[in-house]
Amino acid sequence: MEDKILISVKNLKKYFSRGKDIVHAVEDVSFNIRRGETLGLVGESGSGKSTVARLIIRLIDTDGGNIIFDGVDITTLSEKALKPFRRRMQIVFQDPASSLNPQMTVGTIIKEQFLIHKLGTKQEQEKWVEELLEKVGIDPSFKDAYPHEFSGGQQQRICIARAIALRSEFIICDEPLSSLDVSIQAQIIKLLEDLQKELGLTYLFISHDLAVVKHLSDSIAVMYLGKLVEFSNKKDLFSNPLHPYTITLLSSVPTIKGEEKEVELKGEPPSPINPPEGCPFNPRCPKKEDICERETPILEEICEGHFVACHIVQR
Amino acid sequence: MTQYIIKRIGWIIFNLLVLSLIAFILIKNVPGSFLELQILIGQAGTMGTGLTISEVEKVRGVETEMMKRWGEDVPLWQQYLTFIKGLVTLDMGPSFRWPTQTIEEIIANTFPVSFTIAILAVTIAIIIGIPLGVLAALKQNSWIDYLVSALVMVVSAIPNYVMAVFVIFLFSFWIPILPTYGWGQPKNYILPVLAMSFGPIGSIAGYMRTSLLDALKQDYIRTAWAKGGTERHVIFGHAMKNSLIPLVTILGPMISHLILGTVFVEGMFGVPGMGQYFSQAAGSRDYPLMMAQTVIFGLILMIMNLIVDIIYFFLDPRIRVSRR
Amino acid sequence: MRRFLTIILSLVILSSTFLGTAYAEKVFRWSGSWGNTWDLSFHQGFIWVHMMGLTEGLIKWDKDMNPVKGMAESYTISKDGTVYTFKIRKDAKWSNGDKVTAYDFEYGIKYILSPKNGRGSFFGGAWYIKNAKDYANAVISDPNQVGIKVLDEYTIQFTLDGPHPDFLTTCALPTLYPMHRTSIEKLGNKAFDAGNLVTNGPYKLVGYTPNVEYILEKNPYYYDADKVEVDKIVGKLGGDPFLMYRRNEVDLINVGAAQLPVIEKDPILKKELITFPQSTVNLMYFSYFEHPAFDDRRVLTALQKAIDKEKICKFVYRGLAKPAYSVVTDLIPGSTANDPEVVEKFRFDPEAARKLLAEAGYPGGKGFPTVHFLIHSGQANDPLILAVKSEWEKNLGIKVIIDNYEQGVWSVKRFEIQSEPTFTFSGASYLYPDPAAPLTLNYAEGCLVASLKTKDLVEKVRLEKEQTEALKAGDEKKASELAKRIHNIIYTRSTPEARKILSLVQQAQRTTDPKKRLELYRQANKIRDINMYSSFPLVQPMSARLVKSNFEVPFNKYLVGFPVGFAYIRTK
Amino acid sequence: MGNKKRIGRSYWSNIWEKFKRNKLAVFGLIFVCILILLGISAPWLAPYPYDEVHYEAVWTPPCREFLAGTDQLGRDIFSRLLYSLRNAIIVGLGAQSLIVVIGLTLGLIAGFYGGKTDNILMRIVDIVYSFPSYLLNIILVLVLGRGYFSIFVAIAATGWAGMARLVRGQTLSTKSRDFVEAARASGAGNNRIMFRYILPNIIGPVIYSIFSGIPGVMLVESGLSLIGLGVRPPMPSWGLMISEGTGQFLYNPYMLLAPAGMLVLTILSFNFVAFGLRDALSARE
Repeated sequence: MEDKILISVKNLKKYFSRGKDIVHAVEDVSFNIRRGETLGLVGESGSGKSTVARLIIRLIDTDGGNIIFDGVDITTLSEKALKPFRRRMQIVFQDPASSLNPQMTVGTIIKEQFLIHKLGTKQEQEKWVEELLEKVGIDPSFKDAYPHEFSGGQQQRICIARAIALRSEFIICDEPLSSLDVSIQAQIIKLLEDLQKELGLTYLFISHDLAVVKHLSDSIAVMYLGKLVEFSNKKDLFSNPLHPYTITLLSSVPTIKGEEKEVELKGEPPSPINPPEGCPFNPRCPKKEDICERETPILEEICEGHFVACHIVQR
Repeated sequence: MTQYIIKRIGWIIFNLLVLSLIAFILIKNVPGSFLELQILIGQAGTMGTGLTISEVEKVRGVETEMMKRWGEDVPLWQQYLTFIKGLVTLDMGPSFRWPTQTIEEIIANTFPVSFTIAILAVTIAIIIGIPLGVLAALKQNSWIDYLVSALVMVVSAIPNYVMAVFVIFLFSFWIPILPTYGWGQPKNYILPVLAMSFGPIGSIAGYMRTSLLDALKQDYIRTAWAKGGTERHVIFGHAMKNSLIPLVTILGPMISHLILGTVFVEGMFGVPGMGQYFSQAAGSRDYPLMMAQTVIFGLILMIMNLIVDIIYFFLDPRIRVSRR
Repeated sequence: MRRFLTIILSLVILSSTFLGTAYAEKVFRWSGSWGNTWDLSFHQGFIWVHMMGLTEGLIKWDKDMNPVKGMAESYTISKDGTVYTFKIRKDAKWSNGDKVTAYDFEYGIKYILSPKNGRGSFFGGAWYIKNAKDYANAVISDPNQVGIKVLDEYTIQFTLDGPHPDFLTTCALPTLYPMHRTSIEKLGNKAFDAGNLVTNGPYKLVGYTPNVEYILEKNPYYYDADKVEVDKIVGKLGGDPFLMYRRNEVDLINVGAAQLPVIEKDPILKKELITFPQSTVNLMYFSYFEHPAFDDRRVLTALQKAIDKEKICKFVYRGLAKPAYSVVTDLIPGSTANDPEVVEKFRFDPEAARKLLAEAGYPGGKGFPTVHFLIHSGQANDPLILAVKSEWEKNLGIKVIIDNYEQGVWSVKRFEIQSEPTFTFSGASYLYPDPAAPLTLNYAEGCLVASLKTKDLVEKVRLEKEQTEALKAGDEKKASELAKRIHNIIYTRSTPEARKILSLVQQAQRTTDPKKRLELYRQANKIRDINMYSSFPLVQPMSARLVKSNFEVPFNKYLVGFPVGFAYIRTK
Repeated sequence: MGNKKRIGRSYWSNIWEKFKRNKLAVFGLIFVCILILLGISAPWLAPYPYDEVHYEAVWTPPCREFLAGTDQLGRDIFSRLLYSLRNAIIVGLGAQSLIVVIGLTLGLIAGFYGGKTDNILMRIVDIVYSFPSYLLNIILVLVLGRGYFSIFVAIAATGWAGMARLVRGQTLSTKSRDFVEAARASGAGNNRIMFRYILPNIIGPVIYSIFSGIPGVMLVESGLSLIGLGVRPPMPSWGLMISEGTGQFLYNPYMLLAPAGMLVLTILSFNFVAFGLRDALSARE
């Protein structure tokens, strides 16, 4: 069972300082992703999802906790020691336009991956680039075009091609769809699914859109104000959401039947600079009790594989 | 805000110390000395034939007597400390070149003149430059725009010392209505201010044009149009206001630049300002004055920047938020 | 647009009212002089204004430049010509009403001599006074040893180091001026500010704005105040003089060759133009360097003969100069500037010059070292320097490089030992028409130095530098030893002709018979002009002035063309 | 993406397209090229050496023999203008390259590494920024002596701060763009990121700043020559020629108009290029 887990995150912490204030961006986040599966990470903007992604891929350093990739703790590895792992995990960003270097042709952008890791000969690299472009559905003859000459969907395909260029096992998709039109979104989802099947990829799929996550994920983690509030497999979460925040999130997902019960969130999410005492969700929680303002709930397993951080539910 | 200003003032003091130290080291390494130049001038004016080198050598022998008076015999670090002490206590002693005046007096006499001229020039530039810029922006791509843009570019490319010659010939020779030279009467201000305002007119008009064009493209302006605001209201109420704010940032450096960048204009019109004093102080190795002027001008520059930042802070709500 | 026109129009009206106001008093405005302080001890710029109207010595010059009694009522000269006793006139007053006394003269002269005060290189007649030079050079520190003695409040006596007939004339020069003791002791530096400056001449200083202008007003306490016609003198210190003159903002300006064509075309200006010779010679001289070529008389003669001075004067100066063949102008009695032998020796003759150069071993300039002209930024546009360069390059085939330095840097560089032959440029002006004005004893000693071979000169400079070091280190013994060696070089290695000049001058200074004296000076001048090579006289410029026709200004040929005195300006 | 569309139009060719649309800018660029060519070939183009004296022809107004007239020594003003142009271009390009080298290096380091390095470097930039550059230029030229190199150094000593600030800002904003993060996530080293990802993307504003800075440098040089601290006479410079010409405007106006006109023309054409470049860089497609 253990060996199936590809990446495991334990008590991840990240604080940013802004002047004298400290922003609690990520606080005690833990989860596992099994090989070949997809974890959906949902939450409002500012909840720390993207920070988690950047922490895992070591774009920023953690302030606590561990990241274990395929049994190796990569949390504090030096950039040099990290290089072999860089090959094995990749990231796809939200805005494809800005994640492609405008000064390079798309062919070069993909080729860079081989150059960085010194793989293959020149001819091989060219061949690989063409194969990859074909794989993500771009005519390889366009490899000498520049990113700005492509549409948003095509650009995102190029990003995906870059991400799989090194045959990485683990790919973080940081809201890859949110800047695309709905019709294009479906195509990209299809592409991601196909690639997963074909290459056996493991995804961390970050989104604020539960509907997309529901479609793609095997398990789902819900974040609120830097904390994980619920973590479960997809089926359990959607059939039996436990945390009040998850319930409100789910209620806003439009379903095909149109039976939408509105549970409105009160107010704005609080500032991560001065998170509220106790449960971070307490100022907006419809079921708030006294204890919620005093003690911070801990993520606990309520039933098999279903974790929740809520005093009310845990009782 | 108060805290911010205090912090900035702290940095200004630190920067001034660094500046004064650098200036001191540099100035002390300038070849030549005041005394040697004195001898040179004395020679050039009188019976200095080339043959009396031995005479000059003899005069050089008594240098030390002379230097004692200026405190040149003391070690360098002590000189620096003396200078700093003088700066702090506003007692910097007499200048070499103008021995009857103390440095405080020179600065107290010349700074207001330079400052007034700079402020007047900038005021004129604002009065003329802003309407020109607005006109060009509103009639974008019309012949008016092209004319104004061309004018702006040409005018800002002509250095003020050339402008000075042109205005002198225009207003006191071909149309003889103003005196070419002198100081003390209001009419003496007209030509130097005019000569110095052309450059700023160009840059202000150009700046205004681009920033107004930018502002007119912004969403909130479109919204204002959409809401059915009148043209006048949209342009003057919204767009102008927002494009004027960045203008503040160029005014500060502009004024401080004009205060000292006027050596030639001063000489041409007989303006008793700071610029000539400095270039003459440098030319005659008047060390105390060179030091004092460098530091004081640095101070002016920094205070100008601070004032601009404070004004900007009050004008632009966005900055206020981001700076807490 | 209409508003704009209105503004212009009102400006016109406004300014014309300003211009329209007529002066009740007579004002003479001129563009001239320069300087930064009215302290006489600084010897620069404003001392000439002192001389022309602010302060008056025991002797003053009349408008034809003859020495006449100024502050002195009478004077006596001892038989041997070394003791001068002056009686000061009783009605002499300072501009604040105080009496002018002998103590003021003593104070003033010692103030100027004192090494503690400001310093220039010009000392005029003060140098003749016994021990004055040593006191000024800090060799002796007791001012009482200087040969000035106050006999009573109105009598002052000078003891000279020899008979100097020109001492009387030099009494009109600023180094022998009185200074107002009480105000200087009370106010210190501030005593030299406008308003505070106490003067005894026909004018007093009422306003001074550095870099802009100064204003003099008639001094009511001046004994001869009735004869002073102009009430106010305004000196402008900047601007474009020619423009100011044409705008009627000044009454007197200097003009140069550039303006001449315009002036000649304009009938009014042409009438207002005054040109007169000036006792200045523009010359070039050696810096310190070592090169055998420049010890060779043939080379030096060739260099002089290769400069077409006539042509330079005609075209570059537009006739406002004449060729100079002597460093002493023909305005000085005893000058040999026009001596046919001298002129013939250095007259322009490119053929002869080339031949001389070839004889010396440099045919066609081949093998001749590159010559440098060490000039300062103030000389950057001096046409003369470029003309000499062009003449030498064209006529001799030698290469000239102009090294242009900022003035302060230049003042250091020109006393350094150069690695290649180097010339500097200067002008020599003589302040009064006396043969001794150019040929002082100092100058004669300078002739010794100038006649040294280049390598001896360099050695001398090296030793002098060592001597300065030794003095700084306090090694008196070494310094005096070095001084002996320097003296040795000067007196043993200099040419016999130079030593002859020295002895002639020494003789002349001891002579009281004017005719004999003049003859001695003439001989000295001629020897120098024919034999001394380290300085090349180039041109003798003329002065050109524009003066408004309602003024009559007598000019001083000996003081770079300033008015002789403001008191002599007459209005028409 | 339609197949009809030509592909492979790089970022730069795009900017060039936009730049070409601005006629004034293209005109300016052509003129700048001509000026630079003229400057380079001054020794061959000039009809006379810049210091050749023609006594017989002093103060000749423009004529066939002397295209722009002669000065007080009969030196050909046209030749002197060409040499001045050459000097102005040498000073402009030389000082700007020094500014770019210093400013780019320090700005890149500060922006890229951030943290303490950035703090210290930006503090230095702040100090230099508050220096009275005009005064320091004078003092520096006095200390270093006259000559091209000291003018470069004097101008660059105070001028680099602006460039460093610009580069730092651009580096900071480029550094946080996703393609840099992506490259880092792929394991690209610091050098690779700096030179292949950040530098090409900030070079646009840097080039704009170079072009817009050249006129300023030329003006500083002519200002220095005006007070006798520019390039060494008799080597001509516009500032020197202007200062010679101002006193003569009344009777020999060409002596002022020729150098002043050339100065203005050169500054204008550089400005046109700079403005065109700015518009082309700022326009988003």
